[in-house]
Amino acid sequence: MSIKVRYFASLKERLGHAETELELSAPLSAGQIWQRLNPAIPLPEGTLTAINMEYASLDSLLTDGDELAFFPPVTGG
Amino acid sequence: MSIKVRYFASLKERLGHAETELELSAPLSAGQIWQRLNPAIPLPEGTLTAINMEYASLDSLLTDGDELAFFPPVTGG
Amino acid sequence: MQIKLSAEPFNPWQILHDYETEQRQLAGQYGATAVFVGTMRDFNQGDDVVVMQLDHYPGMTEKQLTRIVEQAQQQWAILDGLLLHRVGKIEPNDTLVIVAVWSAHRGDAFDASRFIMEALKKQAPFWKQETLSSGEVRWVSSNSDGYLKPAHNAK
Amino acid sequence: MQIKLSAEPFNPWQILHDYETEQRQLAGQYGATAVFVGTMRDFNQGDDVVVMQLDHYPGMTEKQLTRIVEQAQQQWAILDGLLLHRVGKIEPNDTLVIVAVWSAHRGDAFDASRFIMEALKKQAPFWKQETLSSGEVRWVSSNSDGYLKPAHNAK
Repeated sequence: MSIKVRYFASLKERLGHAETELELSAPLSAGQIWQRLNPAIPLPEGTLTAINMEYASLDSLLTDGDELAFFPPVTGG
Repeated sequence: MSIKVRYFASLKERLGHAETELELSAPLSAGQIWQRLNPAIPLPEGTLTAINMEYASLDSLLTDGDELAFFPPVTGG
Repeated sequence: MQIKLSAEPFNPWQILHDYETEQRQLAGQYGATAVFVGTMRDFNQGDDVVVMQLDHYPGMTEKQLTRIVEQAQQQWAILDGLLLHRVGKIEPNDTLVIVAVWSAHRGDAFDASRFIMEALKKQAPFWKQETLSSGEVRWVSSNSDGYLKPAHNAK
Repeated sequence: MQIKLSAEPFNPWQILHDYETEQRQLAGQYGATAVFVGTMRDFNQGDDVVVMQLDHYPGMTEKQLTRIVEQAQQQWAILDGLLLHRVGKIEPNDTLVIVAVWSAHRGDAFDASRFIMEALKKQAPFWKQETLSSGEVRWVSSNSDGYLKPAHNAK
Protein backbone atom coordinates (compact mmCIF):
# COMPACT_ATOMS: atom_id res chain seq x y z
CA MET A 1 0.00 0.00 0.00
CA SER A 2 1.59 3.19 -1.22
CA ILE A 3 1.00 6.64 0.32
CA LYS A 4 2.41 9.96 -0.82
CA VAL A 5 3.13 12.36 2.04
CA ARG A 6 3.62 16.08 1.41
CA TYR A 7 4.72 18.98 3.60
CA PHE A 8 4.25 22.69 2.94
CA ALA A 9 5.61 26.06 3.99
CA SER A 10 7.40 26.20 7.37
CA LEU A 11 6.86 22.48 7.90
CA LYS A 12 8.60 21.68 4.64
CA GLU A 13 11.51 23.90 5.64
CA ARG A 14 11.75 22.43 9.10
CA LEU A 15 11.73 18.84 7.86
CA GLY A 16 14.06 19.67 4.99
CA HIS A 17 11.98 17.96 2.31
CA ALA A 18 8.68 18.47 0.51
CA GLU A 19 7.46 14.90 0.05
CA THR A 20 7.99 11.23 0.80
CA GLU A 21 6.60 8.01 -0.60
CA LEU A 22 5.61 5.51 2.07
CA GLU A 23 4.90 1.77 1.70
CA LEU A 24 2.52 0.37 4.31
CA SER A 25 1.58 -3.24 4.97
CA ALA A 26 -1.42 -2.30 7.15
CA PRO A 27 -3.63 0.82 7.23
CA LEU A 28 -2.39 3.64 9.45
CA SER A 29 -4.02 6.90 10.42
CA ALA A 30 -2.63 10.29 9.37
CA GLY A 31 -1.31 10.84 12.91
CA GLN A 32 0.38 7.42 12.97
CA ILE A 33 2.03 8.14 9.64
CA TRP A 34 3.45 11.41 10.98
CA GLN A 35 4.91 9.52 13.95
CA ARG A 36 6.39 6.83 11.77
CA LEU A 37 8.01 9.35 9.41
CA ASN A 38 9.08 11.90 12.03
CA PRO A 39 9.56 9.93 15.26
CA ALA A 40 11.71 12.63 16.88
CA ILE A 41 9.37 15.53 16.05
CA PRO A 42 5.99 15.96 17.74
CA LEU A 43 3.39 17.22 15.29
CA PRO A 44 3.47 21.03 15.75
CA GLU A 45 0.37 22.43 17.36
CA GLY A 46 -2.06 23.90 14.81
CA THR A 47 -0.80 21.68 11.98
CA LEU A 48 -3.51 20.99 9.40
CA THR A 49 -3.97 17.65 7.68
CA ALA A 50 -5.40 16.93 4.25
CA ILE A 51 -6.08 13.64 2.49
CA ASN A 52 -6.46 13.83 -1.28
CA MET A 53 -6.70 17.63 -0.99
CA GLU A 54 -9.57 17.58 1.49
CA TYR A 55 -9.16 18.54 5.12
CA ALA A 56 -9.06 15.44 7.32
CA SER A 57 -8.56 14.56 10.96
CA LEU A 58 -5.46 12.85 12.33
CA ASP A 59 -7.60 9.78 12.99
CA SER A 60 -8.45 9.30 9.32
CA LEU A 61 -7.11 6.04 7.90
CA LEU A 62 -5.12 6.19 4.69
CA THR A 63 -5.71 3.82 1.79
CA ASP A 64 -3.59 2.83 -1.18
CA GLY A 65 -2.75 5.70 -3.50
CA ASP A 66 -3.80 8.43 -1.06
CA GLU A 67 -2.01 11.73 -0.88
CA LEU A 68 -1.53 12.91 2.68
CA ALA A 69 -0.44 16.49 3.43
CA PHE A 70 0.65 18.29 6.58
CA PHE A 71 0.86 22.08 6.70
CA PRO A 72 0.80 25.03 9.08
CA PRO A 73 -2.20 27.37 9.48
CA VAL A 74 -3.00 29.01 6.16
CA THR A 75 -2.23 32.70 5.60
CA GLY A 76 -3.60 33.65 2.18
CA GLY A 77 -5.67 36.58 1.08
CA MET B 1 -39.91 86.52 9.25
CA SER B 2 -39.21 84.86 5.93
CA ILE B 3 -39.10 81.08 5.36
CA LYS B 4 -38.34 79.21 2.16
CA VAL B 5 -40.30 75.97 1.76
CA ARG B 6 -39.22 73.31 -0.73
CA TYR B 7 -40.82 70.09 -1.97
CA PHE B 8 -39.11 67.21 -3.75
CA ALA B 9 -39.89 64.22 -5.94
CA SER B 10 -43.47 62.86 -5.78
CA LEU B 11 -44.45 65.57 -3.29
CA LYS B 12 -43.32 68.28 -5.68
CA GLU B 13 -45.35 66.66 -8.46
CA ARG B 14 -48.43 66.25 -6.30
CA LEU B 15 -48.39 69.85 -5.09
CA GLY B 16 -47.53 71.16 -8.54
CA HIS B 17 -44.67 73.39 -7.42
CA ALA B 18 -41.15 73.04 -6.06
CA GLU B 19 -40.93 75.92 -3.60
CA THR B 20 -42.71 78.74 -1.82
CA GLU B 21 -41.62 81.79 0.15
CA LEU B 22 -43.57 82.29 3.34
CA GLU B 23 -43.81 85.42 5.54
CA LEU B 24 -44.58 84.73 9.18
CA SER B 25 -45.37 87.17 11.96
CA ALA B 26 -44.83 84.54 14.71
CA PRO B 27 -42.72 81.35 14.82
CA LEU B 28 -44.44 78.22 13.56
CA SER B 29 -43.34 74.59 13.60
CA ALA B 30 -42.60 72.64 10.41
CA GLY B 31 -45.89 70.77 10.81
CA GLN B 32 -47.85 74.00 11.26
CA ILE B 33 -46.26 75.45 8.16
CA TRP B 34 -47.33 72.41 6.12
CA GLN B 35 -50.91 72.89 7.35
CA ARG B 36 -50.91 76.60 6.59
CA LEU B 37 -49.55 76.04 3.06
CA ASN B 38 -51.53 72.90 2.23
CA PRO B 39 -54.69 73.08 4.33
CA ALA B 40 -56.57 70.57 2.16
CA ILE B 41 -53.74 67.97 2.07
CA PRO B 42 -52.79 65.94 5.13
CA LEU B 43 -49.00 65.44 5.29
CA PRO B 44 -48.47 62.07 3.56
CA GLU B 45 -47.32 59.32 5.89
CA GLY B 46 -43.55 58.77 5.76
CA THR B 47 -42.83 62.33 4.64
CA LEU B 48 -39.40 63.50 5.79
CA THR B 49 -38.66 67.01 6.98
CA ALA B 50 -35.41 68.96 6.80
CA ILE B 51 -34.51 72.40 8.11
CA ASN B 52 -31.46 74.00 6.55
CA MET B 53 -30.57 70.65 4.97
CA GLU B 54 -30.60 68.73 8.27
CA TYR B 55 -33.29 66.24 9.17
CA ALA B 56 -35.72 67.76 11.65
CA SER B 57 -38.95 66.83 13.41
CA LEU B 58 -42.35 68.35 12.60
CA ASP B 59 -42.25 70.05 16.00
CA SER B 60 -39.14 72.07 15.16
CA LEU B 61 -39.76 75.82 15.12
CA LEU B 62 -38.59 77.76 12.11
CA THR B 63 -36.68 81.04 12.39
CA ASP B 64 -36.09 83.85 9.93
CA GLY B 65 -34.18 82.84 6.83
CA ASP B 66 -34.64 79.08 7.37
CA GLU B 67 -35.07 76.67 4.49
CA LEU B 68 -37.70 74.03 5.22
CA ALA B 69 -38.04 70.97 2.99
CA PHE B 70 -40.59 68.17 2.76
CA PHE B 71 -39.89 65.02 0.78
CA PRO B 72 -40.88 61.35 0.47
CA PRO B 73 -38.69 58.45 1.70
CA VAL B 74 -35.33 58.52 -0.08
CA THR B 75 -34.48 55.91 -2.72
CA GLY B 76 -30.89 56.46 -3.77
CA GLY B 77 -28.01 54.05 -4.20
CA MET C 1 -11.36 61.30 0.51
CA GLN C 2 -13.63 62.19 -2.41
CA ILE C 3 -17.41 62.66 -2.33
CA LYS C 4 -19.06 63.67 -5.59
CA LEU C 5 -22.25 63.68 -7.62
CA SER C 6 -22.06 63.12 -11.36
CA ALA C 7 -24.66 63.97 -13.98
CA GLU C 8 -22.60 62.08 -16.57
CA PRO C 9 -22.18 58.30 -16.95
CA PHE C 10 -18.91 56.85 -15.65
CA ASN C 11 -17.04 53.57 -15.70
CA PRO C 12 -16.57 52.47 -12.08
CA TRP C 13 -13.39 50.46 -12.70
CA GLN C 14 -11.78 53.33 -14.57
CA ILE C 15 -12.71 55.72 -11.75
CA LEU C 16 -11.24 53.37 -9.15
CA HIS C 17 -8.11 52.82 -11.17
CA ASP C 18 -7.54 56.54 -11.66
CA TYR C 19 -8.33 57.48 -8.08
CA GLU C 20 -6.03 54.85 -6.62
CA THR C 21 -3.23 55.82 -9.00
CA GLU C 22 -3.52 59.47 -7.91
CA GLN C 23 -3.30 58.61 -4.21
CA ARG C 24 0.42 57.83 -4.30
CA GLN C 25 0.79 58.35 -0.58
CA LEU C 26 -1.46 55.33 -0.03
CA ALA C 27 0.80 52.88 -1.86
CA GLY C 28 2.09 50.22 0.52
CA GLN C 29 -0.21 51.43 3.31
CA TYR C 30 -3.45 49.71 2.42
CA GLY C 31 -4.01 45.99 2.55
CA ALA C 32 -7.73 46.08 1.94
CA THR C 33 -10.07 47.81 -0.48
CA ALA C 34 -13.78 47.13 -0.22
CA VAL C 35 -15.92 48.42 -3.06
CA PHE C 36 -19.61 48.47 -3.71
CA VAL C 37 -20.91 49.37 -7.16
CA GLY C 38 -24.63 49.90 -7.65
CA THR C 39 -25.89 49.51 -11.19
CA MET C 40 -29.23 50.26 -12.80
CA ARG C 41 -31.10 47.05 -13.62
CA ASP C 42 -33.48 46.85 -16.56
CA PHE C 43 -36.20 45.43 -14.31
CA ASN C 44 -37.66 46.33 -10.91
CA GLN C 45 -40.53 44.82 -8.97
CA GLY C 46 -41.39 42.61 -11.93
CA ASP C 47 -41.51 45.35 -14.55
CA ASP C 48 -39.16 46.29 -17.40
CA VAL C 49 -37.56 49.66 -16.78
CA VAL C 50 -36.31 51.59 -19.81
CA VAL C 51 -34.99 54.76 -18.20
CA MET C 52 -34.72 56.35 -14.78
CA GLN C 53 -34.58 59.90 -13.47
CA LEU C 54 -32.58 60.32 -10.27
CA ASP C 55 -33.52 63.50 -8.41
CA HIS C 56 -31.67 64.89 -5.42
CA TYR C 57 -31.64 67.89 -3.07
CA PRO C 58 -28.59 69.91 -4.10
CA GLY C 59 -26.64 70.90 -1.02
CA MET C 60 -28.39 68.59 1.40
CA THR C 61 -27.38 65.48 -0.52
CA GLU C 62 -23.69 66.39 -0.38
CA LYS C 63 -24.02 67.39 3.28
CA GLN C 64 -25.59 64.05 4.25
CA LEU C 65 -23.08 62.03 2.24
CA THR C 66 -20.20 63.89 3.89
CA ARG C 67 -21.67 63.23 7.33
CA ILE C 68 -22.06 59.50 6.57
CA VAL C 69 -18.44 59.19 5.44
CA GLU C 70 -17.26 61.09 8.52
CA GLN C 71 -19.24 58.72 10.75
CA ALA C 72 -17.54 55.79 9.04
CA GLN C 73 -14.13 57.40 9.60
CA GLN C 74 -14.89 57.76 13.30
CA GLN C 75 -15.93 54.14 13.66
CA TRP C 76 -13.31 52.36 11.56
CA ALA C 77 -9.61 52.73 10.77
CA ILE C 78 -9.96 54.04 7.22
CA LEU C 79 -7.09 55.32 5.10
CA ASP C 80 -9.18 56.74 2.25
CA GLY C 81 -12.62 56.64 0.72
CA LEU C 82 -14.44 57.42 -2.50
CA LEU C 83 -18.16 58.02 -2.90
CA LEU C 84 -19.50 58.85 -6.32
CA HIS C 85 -23.25 58.96 -7.03
CA ARG C 86 -25.03 59.50 -10.31
CA VAL C 87 -27.87 62.01 -10.68
CA GLY C 88 -30.13 62.91 -13.60
CA LYS C 89 -31.20 60.69 -16.48
CA ILE C 90 -29.94 57.13 -16.16
CA GLU C 91 -30.10 54.17 -18.52
CA PRO C 92 -30.05 50.45 -17.72
CA ASN C 93 -26.55 49.14 -16.90
CA ASP C 94 -25.33 52.64 -15.95
CA THR C 95 -23.49 52.83 -12.66
CA LEU C 96 -25.58 54.52 -9.95
CA VAL C 97 -23.08 54.62 -7.12
CA ILE C 98 -19.53 53.66 -6.15
CA VAL C 99 -18.50 53.34 -2.52
CA ALA C 100 -14.85 52.42 -1.98
CA VAL C 101 -12.90 52.24 1.27
CA TRP C 102 -9.16 51.68 1.67
CA SER C 103 -7.78 50.44 4.99
CA ALA C 104 -4.83 48.51 6.38
CA HIS C 105 -6.98 45.53 7.37
CA ARG C 106 -9.99 43.93 5.75
CA GLY C 107 -12.54 44.16 8.56
CA ASP C 108 -12.42 47.93 8.63
CA ALA C 109 -12.89 48.24 4.86
CA PHE C 110 -15.72 45.68 4.74
CA ASP C 111 -17.64 47.21 7.65
CA ALA C 112 -17.16 50.81 6.60
CA SER C 113 -18.18 50.31 2.95
CA ARG C 114 -21.34 48.52 3.96
CA PHE C 115 -22.16 51.09 6.63
CA ILE C 116 -21.79 53.89 4.08
CA MET C 117 -24.04 52.15 1.55
CA GLU C 118 -26.77 51.32 4.05
CA ALA C 119 -26.70 54.82 5.54
CA LEU C 120 -26.79 56.37 2.06
CA LYS C 121 -29.86 54.31 1.15
CA LYS C 122 -31.64 55.45 4.32
CA GLN C 123 -30.50 59.06 4.67
CA ALA C 124 -29.19 60.65 1.48
CA PRO C 125 -31.91 62.63 -0.32
CA PHE C 126 -32.13 60.93 -3.70
CA TRP C 127 -35.35 59.86 -5.41
CA LYS C 128 -35.75 57.46 -8.32
CA GLN C 129 -38.44 57.83 -10.94
CA GLU C 130 -38.73 54.90 -13.34
CA THR C 131 -40.14 54.86 -16.85
CA LEU C 132 -41.45 51.39 -17.66
CA SER C 133 -41.62 49.73 -21.07
CA SER C 134 -45.41 50.14 -20.86
CA GLY C 135 -44.86 53.91 -20.84
CA GLU C 136 -45.89 54.22 -17.20
CA VAL C 137 -43.81 56.61 -15.12
CA ARG C 138 -43.61 55.92 -11.39
CA TRP C 139 -41.66 57.02 -8.35
CA VAL C 140 -39.87 54.25 -6.48
CA SER C 141 -41.60 54.39 -3.12
CA SER C 142 -38.92 52.90 -0.88
CA ASN C 143 -35.68 50.96 -0.88
CA SER C 144 -35.75 47.21 -0.26
CA ASP C 145 -33.78 45.46 2.45
CA GLY C 146 -31.26 44.46 -0.22
CA TYR C 147 -31.91 40.74 -0.56
CA LEU C 148 -33.50 38.82 -3.40
CA LYS C 149 -34.93 36.14 -1.13
CA PRO C 150 -37.38 37.12 1.62
CA ALA C 151 -35.77 34.49 3.84
CA HIS C 152 -32.89 36.87 4.36
CA ASN C 153 -35.16 39.49 5.87
CA ALA C 154 -35.01 37.69 9.17
CA LYS C 155 -31.24 38.11 9.42
CA MET D 1 -17.83 32.33 -12.55
CA GLN D 2 -14.04 32.47 -12.68
CA ILE D 3 -11.60 31.10 -10.10
CA LYS D 4 -7.91 31.48 -10.91
CA LEU D 5 -4.42 31.68 -9.51
CA SER D 6 -1.92 34.05 -11.09
CA ALA D 7 1.87 33.99 -10.83
CA GLU D 8 1.99 37.37 -12.58
CA PRO D 9 1.05 40.79 -11.21
CA PHE D 10 -2.31 42.15 -12.29
CA ASN D 11 -4.27 45.39 -12.06
CA PRO D 12 -7.50 44.62 -10.18
CA TRP D 13 -9.56 47.38 -11.80
CA GLN D 14 -8.48 46.32 -15.28
CA ILE D 15 -9.37 42.71 -14.48
CA LEU D 16 -12.80 43.74 -13.19
CA HIS D 17 -13.43 45.99 -16.16
CA ASP D 18 -12.49 43.26 -18.64
CA TYR D 19 -14.40 40.52 -16.85
CA GLU D 20 -17.58 42.55 -16.57
CA THR D 21 -17.35 43.62 -20.21
CA GLU D 22 -17.06 39.98 -21.31
CA GLN D 23 -20.14 38.92 -19.33
CA ARG D 24 -22.61 40.54 -21.71
CA GLN D 25 -25.45 38.34 -20.54
CA LEU D 26 -25.19 40.03 -17.12
CA ALA D 27 -25.89 43.54 -18.41
CA GLY D 28 -29.10 44.90 -16.93
CA GLN D 29 -29.40 41.92 -14.56
CA TYR D 30 -27.13 42.99 -11.73
CA GLY D 31 -27.81 45.90 -9.44
CA ALA D 32 -24.98 45.19 -7.02
CA THR D 33 -21.30 44.37 -7.29
CA ALA D 34 -19.32 43.89 -4.09
CA VAL D 35 -15.56 43.69 -4.49
CA PHE D 36 -12.74 43.03 -2.10
CA VAL D 37 -9.15 43.68 -3.19
CA GLY D 38 -6.32 42.55 -0.94
CA THR D 39 -3.01 44.33 -1.47
CA MET D 40 0.47 43.67 -0.12
CA ARG D 41 1.44 46.29 2.45
CA ASP D 42 5.06 47.35 2.93
CA PHE D 43 4.77 46.73 6.68
CA ASN D 44 3.40 43.95 8.88
CA GLN D 45 3.41 43.53 12.65
CA GLY D 46 5.56 46.64 12.99
CA ASP D 47 8.27 45.61 10.50
CA ASP D 48 9.11 46.82 7.01
CA VAL D 49 8.49 44.10 4.44
CA VAL D 50 10.40 44.31 1.16
CA VAL D 51 9.18 41.20 -0.63
CA MET D 52 6.90 38.24 -0.03
CA GLN D 53 6.70 34.68 -1.28
CA LEU D 54 3.20 33.25 -1.47
CA ASP D 55 3.23 29.44 -1.49
CA HIS D 56 0.22 27.25 -2.16
CA TYR D 57 -0.78 23.60 -2.58
CA PRO D 58 -1.45 23.19 -6.30
CA GLY D 59 -4.69 21.32 -6.81
CA MET D 60 -5.94 21.61 -3.24
CA THR D 61 -5.95 25.41 -3.34
CA GLU D 62 -8.16 25.50 -6.44
CA LYS D 63 -10.38 22.75 -4.98
CA GLN D 64 -10.94 24.67 -1.74
CA LEU D 65 -11.55 27.97 -3.51
CA THR D 66 -14.12 26.32 -5.77
CA ARG D 67 -15.89 24.80 -2.78
CA ILE D 68 -16.01 28.16 -1.00
CA VAL D 69 -17.53 29.89 -4.02
CA GLU D 70 -20.07 27.07 -4.40
CA GLN D 71 -21.06 27.44 -0.75
CA ALA D 72 -21.61 31.16 -1.33
CA GLN D 73 -23.76 30.37 -4.37
CA GLN D 74 -25.90 28.06 -2.28
CA GLN D 75 -26.43 30.65 0.45
CA TRP D 76 -26.97 33.81 -1.56
CA ALA D 77 -28.64 34.81 -4.83
CA ILE D 78 -25.48 35.38 -6.88
CA LEU D 79 -25.41 36.09 -10.62
CA ASP D 80 -21.65 35.80 -11.10
CA GLY D 81 -18.36 35.79 -9.22
CA LEU D 82 -14.66 36.29 -9.78
CA LEU D 83 -11.88 35.07 -7.52
CA LEU D 84 -8.30 35.73 -8.53
CA HIS D 85 -5.39 35.07 -6.16
CA ARG D 86 -1.70 35.80 -6.64
CA VAL D 87 0.97 33.19 -5.96
CA GLY D 88 4.77 33.33 -6.09
CA LYS D 89 7.02 36.32 -5.54
CA ILE D 90 5.09 39.46 -4.57
CA GLU D 91 6.18 43.05 -4.08
CA PRO D 92 4.63 45.77 -1.92
CA ASN D 93 1.51 47.30 -3.44
CA ASP D 94 0.92 44.23 -5.63
CA THR D 95 -2.63 42.90 -5.56
CA LEU D 96 -2.88 39.63 -3.62
CA VAL D 97 -6.52 38.76 -4.18
CA ILE D 98 -9.71 39.95 -5.86
CA VAL D 99 -13.10 38.68 -4.78
CA ALA D 100 -16.03 40.08 -6.74
CA VAL D 101 -19.68 39.10 -6.58
CA TRP D 102 -22.48 40.30 -8.86
CA SER D 103 -26.10 40.04 -7.73
CA ALA D 104 -29.47 41.68 -8.30
CA HIS D 105 -29.59 43.13 -4.78
CA ARG D 106 -26.89 44.54 -2.53
CA GLY D 107 -27.29 42.33 0.53
CA ASP D 108 -26.49 39.17 -1.38
CA ALA D 109 -23.34 40.67 -2.94
CA PHE D 110 -22.10 42.15 0.35
CA ASP D 111 -22.65 38.96 2.34
CA ALA D 112 -21.28 36.61 -0.29
CA SER D 113 -18.08 38.58 -0.98
CA ARG D 114 -17.28 38.79 2.70
CA PHE D 115 -18.07 35.12 3.26
CA ILE D 116 -15.74 34.14 0.42
CA MET D 117 -12.88 36.29 1.77
CA GLU D 118 -13.22 35.06 5.35
CA ALA D 119 -13.47 31.43 4.25
CA LEU D 120 -10.48 31.85 1.93
CA LYS D 121 -8.39 33.25 4.80
CA LYS D 122 -9.31 30.29 7.00
CA GLN D 123 -9.38 27.40 4.54
CA ALA D 124 -7.48 27.98 1.31
CA PRO D 125 -3.95 26.56 1.50
CA PHE D 126 -1.74 29.61 0.93
CA TRP D 127 1.28 30.53 3.03
CA LYS D 128 3.07 33.87 3.16
CA GLN D 129 6.78 34.21 3.74
CA GLU D 130 8.00 37.76 4.31
CA THR D 131 11.47 39.16 3.74
CA LEU D 132 12.02 42.14 6.05
CA SER D 133 14.21 45.18 5.41
CA SER D 134 16.55 43.77 8.09
CA GLY D 135 17.13 40.77 5.85
CA GLU D 136 15.18 38.46 8.14
CA VAL D 137 12.92 35.95 6.37
CA ARG D 138 9.88 34.74 8.30
CA TRP D 139 6.70 32.80 7.73
CA VAL D 140 3.52 34.62 8.66
CA SER D 141 2.18 32.39 11.42
CA SER D 142 -1.52 33.20 11.22
CA ASN D 143 -4.05 35.62 9.80
CA SER D 144 -5.40 38.40 11.99
CA ASP D 145 -9.07 38.98 12.66
CA GLY D 146 -8.95 41.75 10.08
CA TYR D 147 -9.22 44.87 12.22
CA LEU D 148 -6.59 47.47 13.04
CA LYS D 149 -8.04 48.22 16.47
CA PRO D 150 -8.38 45.42 19.01
CA ALA D 151 -11.68 46.96 20.15
CA HIS D 152 -13.30 45.50 17.08
CA ASN D 153 -12.40 41.96 18.14
CA ALA D 154 -15.41 41.93 20.40
CA LYS D 155 -17.85 42.48 17.56
